[in-house]
Amino acid sequence: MNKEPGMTLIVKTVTRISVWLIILYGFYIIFHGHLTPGGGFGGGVIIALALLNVLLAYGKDFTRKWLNIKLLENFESSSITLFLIVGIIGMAVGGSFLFNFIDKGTLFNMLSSGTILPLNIIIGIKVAMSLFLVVLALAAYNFDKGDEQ
Amino acid sequence: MPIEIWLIFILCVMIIASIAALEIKDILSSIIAIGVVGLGVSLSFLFLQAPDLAVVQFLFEIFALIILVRAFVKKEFHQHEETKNNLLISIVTIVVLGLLFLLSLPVFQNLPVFGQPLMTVSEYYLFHGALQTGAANLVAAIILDYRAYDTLGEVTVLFTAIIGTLSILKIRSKEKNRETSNE
Amino acid sequence: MKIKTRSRLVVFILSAFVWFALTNMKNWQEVFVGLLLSLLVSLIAGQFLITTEKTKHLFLRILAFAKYFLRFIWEMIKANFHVAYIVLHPDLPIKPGIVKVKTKLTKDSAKTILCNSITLTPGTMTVDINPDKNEIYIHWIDIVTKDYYNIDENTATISAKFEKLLTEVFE
Amino acid sequence: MIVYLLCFILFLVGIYGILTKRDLIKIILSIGIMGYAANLMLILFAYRNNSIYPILSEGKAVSQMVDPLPQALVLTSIVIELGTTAMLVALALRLYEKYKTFDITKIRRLKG
Repeated sequence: MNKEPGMTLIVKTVTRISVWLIILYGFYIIFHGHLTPGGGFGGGVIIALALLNVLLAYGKDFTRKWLNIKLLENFESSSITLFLIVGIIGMAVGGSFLFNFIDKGTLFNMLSSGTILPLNIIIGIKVAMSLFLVVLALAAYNFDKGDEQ
Repeated sequence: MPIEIWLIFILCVMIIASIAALEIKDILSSIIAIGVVGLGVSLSFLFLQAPDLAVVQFLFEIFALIILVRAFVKKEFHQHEETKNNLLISIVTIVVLGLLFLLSLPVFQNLPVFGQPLMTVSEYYLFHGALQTGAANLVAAIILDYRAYDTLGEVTVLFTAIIGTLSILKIRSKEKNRETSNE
Repeated sequence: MKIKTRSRLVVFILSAFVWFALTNMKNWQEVFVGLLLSLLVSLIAGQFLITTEKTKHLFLRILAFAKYFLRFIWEMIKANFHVAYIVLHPDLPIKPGIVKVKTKLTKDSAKTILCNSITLTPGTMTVDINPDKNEIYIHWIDIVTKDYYNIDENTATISAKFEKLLTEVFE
Repeated sequence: MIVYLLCFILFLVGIYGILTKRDLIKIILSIGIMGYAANLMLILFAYRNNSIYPILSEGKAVSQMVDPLPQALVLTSIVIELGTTAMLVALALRLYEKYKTFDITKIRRLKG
């Protein structure tokens, strides 16, 4: 009876109300990776799951309208270059690749531990974007004809 | 209760679930059984004092299940007929693997006892990690400071795998579209 | 102000509150990063939270929601006892079936809360919802109404008690 | 010791699946099982009796922490595992599109 894409109204509304909270929690996990369990890998997957939640609830057309897919692909590809750039700056400043060149800060502070925080953020972006793009490609893959729409 | 008994229990559940995953005919049930194995791994990480890994394993398990279900559940794959030599192959494989198990027993006897690891490199990381990197989470300190080069390689592998997946899913279909448009 | 902008603003404030609850607020670095991330979150996913115009004062609505919540807890306790009676009874006096219920609520969130309340009360469960006709399909473990197809009677038995209070909250 | 052996048995179950099963899906799942067993084995080597997790906080002694090095290695391994699983899934889908089956013996017969 439900002609429009995606799931029922209940799922849509709950997704609508809760998606910002999931994304915020993913950012929390990423940004506290050097203080608490978690880090770039776990937080990235949480963000990817939040986006996937919207994809499953609303269908792929809505998601393509909401997110700029080209931008996400560019983020995904450029994050690894950012990682390399951090490493090369370390080489220029400290003499070795991926040298921890930023000030260490105080222990248990948010902005501490030098390059660990930026690298965590880069890995988080990388993991989130790549996993979401894989699922988006799988969703766009038409299973009946074995061909992409 | 000592941790070893918990681990033995979880591992037995995991072995049973993995055998079930391989032997069940229905594909959805077998994917869910794999989920049981993954959650067992996550739980054992929690018992083994690795909360970092437990979080990551749990989340990645969910994601792997979503990918597998999305890809395979609609497929009509359950009609593969059993051949006669299938049973023979299974028996031979089990015998060979049992021999492998027996032959590798001496190796396991030479390993350090469970609960008393060799801590040669790690002692250095544990005692100097917080001062040298400024990170409270020593696992993050090792991943992104001491062994950041490893992580770079790992990110490269992930990048390559994802690019490969996307191109496998996309490029062929473009060729097909061109063929159909030419026709 | 446009609805999307207002929604983004609300998400920004809520995210900042959540962040401060999760972290230590005395540290200025946490506050700084938290505000930055709240801005980012509200830019990415802020447009979803609010989709309709404001109708009533927020304080009145929260008061009405508290009232609704107490009523809901009371209904849940009653339904729990009923289901426990059914389970413990030796004859198992059930009469299961799927019935149709009409609702007058217009907002999506109001409908969602109604459906979730029906699901959370033991004995009834929302199966599907038809947003165009405002009909909810409910699986009922023990149908007490005489006529299954009588929508008005079903509505009066199942959802009227929630709907009156929800109207106060949302409309 | 017995924990190691059980973990090894889990690994052998994965090998058994790869060698005997004819469904591509089952083979992918077997590779996943082998990955789980390998990860778990590394973490089992790292455990220390009566120890705590390797994250500093107030009142935690450094000398009582588990070995953080295998944990760091396994963390990257889990991520790579998911990437390879996704790639295998994509390859299996392409094979299904071409041969209309997941049975590897039939795929071999249809070669050429």
